[in-house]
Amino acid sequence: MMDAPDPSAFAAPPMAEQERMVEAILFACDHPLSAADISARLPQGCDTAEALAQLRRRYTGRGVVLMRMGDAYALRTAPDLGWLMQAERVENRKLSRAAIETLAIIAYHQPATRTEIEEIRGVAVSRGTLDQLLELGWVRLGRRRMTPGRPVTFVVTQDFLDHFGLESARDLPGLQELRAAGLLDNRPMPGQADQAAEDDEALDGPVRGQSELFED
Amino acid sequence: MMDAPDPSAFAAPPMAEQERMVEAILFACDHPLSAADISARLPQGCDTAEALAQLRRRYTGRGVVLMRMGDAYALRTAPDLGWLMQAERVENRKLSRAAIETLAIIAYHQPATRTEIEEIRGVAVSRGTLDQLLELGWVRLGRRRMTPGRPVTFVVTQDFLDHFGLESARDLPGLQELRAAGLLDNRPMPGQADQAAEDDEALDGPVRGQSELFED
Amino acid sequence: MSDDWDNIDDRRAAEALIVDVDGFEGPLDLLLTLSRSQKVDLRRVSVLQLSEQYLNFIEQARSLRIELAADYLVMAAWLAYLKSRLLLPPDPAEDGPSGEDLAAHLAWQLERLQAMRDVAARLMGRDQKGRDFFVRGQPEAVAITRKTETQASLLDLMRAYARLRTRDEFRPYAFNRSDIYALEAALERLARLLPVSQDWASLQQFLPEGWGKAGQRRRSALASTFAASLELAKQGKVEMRQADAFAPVQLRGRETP
Repeated sequence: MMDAPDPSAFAAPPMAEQERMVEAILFACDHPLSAADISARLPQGCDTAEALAQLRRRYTGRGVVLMRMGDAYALRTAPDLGWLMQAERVENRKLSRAAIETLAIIAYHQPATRTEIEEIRGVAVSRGTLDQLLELGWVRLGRRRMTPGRPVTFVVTQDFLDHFGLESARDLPGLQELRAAGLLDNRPMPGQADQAAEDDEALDGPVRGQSELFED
Repeated sequence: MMDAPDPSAFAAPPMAEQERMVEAILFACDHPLSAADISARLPQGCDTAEALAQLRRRYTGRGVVLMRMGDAYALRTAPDLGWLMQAERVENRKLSRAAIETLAIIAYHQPATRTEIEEIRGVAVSRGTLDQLLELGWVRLGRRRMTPGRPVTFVVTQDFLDHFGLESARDLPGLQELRAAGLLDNRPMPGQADQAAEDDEALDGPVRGQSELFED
Repeated sequence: MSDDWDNIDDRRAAEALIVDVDGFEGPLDLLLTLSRSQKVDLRRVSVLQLSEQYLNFIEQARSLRIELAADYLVMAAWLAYLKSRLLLPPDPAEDGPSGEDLAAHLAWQLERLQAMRDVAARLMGRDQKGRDFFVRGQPEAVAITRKTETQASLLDLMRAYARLRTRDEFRPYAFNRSDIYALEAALERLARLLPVSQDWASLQQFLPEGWGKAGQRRRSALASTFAASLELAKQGKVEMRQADAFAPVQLRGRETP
């Protein structure tokens, strides 16, 4: 690694160094810069025009080009490679609260039936919520539960694990651990503890959810 | 202007062209891309690893360099030119001493349980410390330890590597010395050996922690 | 581990106190600071001397009526024990680790803590993103195809779950699943049974086992089964009849042409 040139030094850095500096500035800046903008950032005595000219030559025929727009400069990917960038346009959409809660319940209690999800959330699960999770590929159908009505169950997928950086759904922290990690703000009111224990039992009973792993 | 290569062509483009493509893809993106991500966007038959290696050589000593973090790659400005980028500087939330130590312990002992962190620091992990590290995206949940109680473990992330310019957790400063000095061992308190068998921590035996990261 | 999680409250309270003990972060931190006064390599630190220093410190804190966290007192008790093991000739009848072994372990723990602090400082001294090196300032997204990426982080997920499991008191609507027979379940059951029941049979006969007795369970099963039979009748898979008002409802499967 080269030493950082002292910006206050009298003598301008060598041209090769000036070119690197311009390259780094143009790369990191979030908008095109005029030659004057660039000069203002460089040490005294630099020849910005020459550095820009050399940089432009260096990038000729590369995957990246130095473009001039008006009197400003920016580094851009080569226009002929635009087709490579097709997969890039990503619109971010935040998952709805209903969806994230449903997803959380499935992740923590899988395999989980719709009824179980509704029971924990306390409201009906809309068709669209599960559809969305299925479509995202984060949830899939599991085995039917061997109980009256043989309801379908939902489980989380490998994609889900990948997206959330988990090795397995079993690695999700349980309530106690969430609390210990400071992720859980409200603590159950005294006297609510029994209620909570019952709930867990109700779930663990015929269902054999993952909760047993987490609650001890 | 060159013609756009037909992505559906049978023969892979020449290596120089593959290198340009990788250059453009990485240049357009502000976050690290895995070799697999890059391959997925290149035409069939490209040698991504070779293209990356050539690109890395090409950018050696430039104002922008190809950095590797884990199995991912990104272009970043050369660290010695940081002083030119005052305008782009992002103020990081100041981490508490506890958070910094906790981060280091996770990085050097990963996967690390909360109990291990507390044992090393000799004090309880305070509320909000792990929360903060998780939120920064520098730490994530690892696999649960296969010991009684199956405690949750924490490991460092690709974002962590990216932030500190590390190619892999192997490159953590001083790691070899610490290992050689036995300071990454898991040594139970003498006399607690028999009790340790039932204890969360000791079951993994003396070889534990990062070794699993390095032995493949 | 469960112990650790259970008394988290106590520990948090203890933590608040620790901060008050001259800014030391726990007994190990205090020991490490004290060991520096010996001005030797941590590997050659005199644990005996260190124990005395620690015990003196605790004694002093007590005389100043500083309230000490339990951790500090536990460590003090342990060090007092260690001191006695180190000073007294070993008792051949006594099992367990020698004083030297215990002292060596403590020295190792201190060395490890110091080592972690050193590497933490080295880590933070590295070139950092956004401070020393920088990402592409104008990421390009020149796409033709649009892809919607749904954002949700693991933290969101864990918080959602934590929120759900701790707001029982606010539950607007909940029911006990064991006494509810879902419509979907009834539909499935009927659809399965009908092809084999070509004779008229009363609705009650289609109730699932264990649901026909009485009370809420029966009501739920009856309602769901009835609703399910209406749905199947609409689809032409079942015929229904009723002799009179309040007479038993009968149904039979209908062969679909």
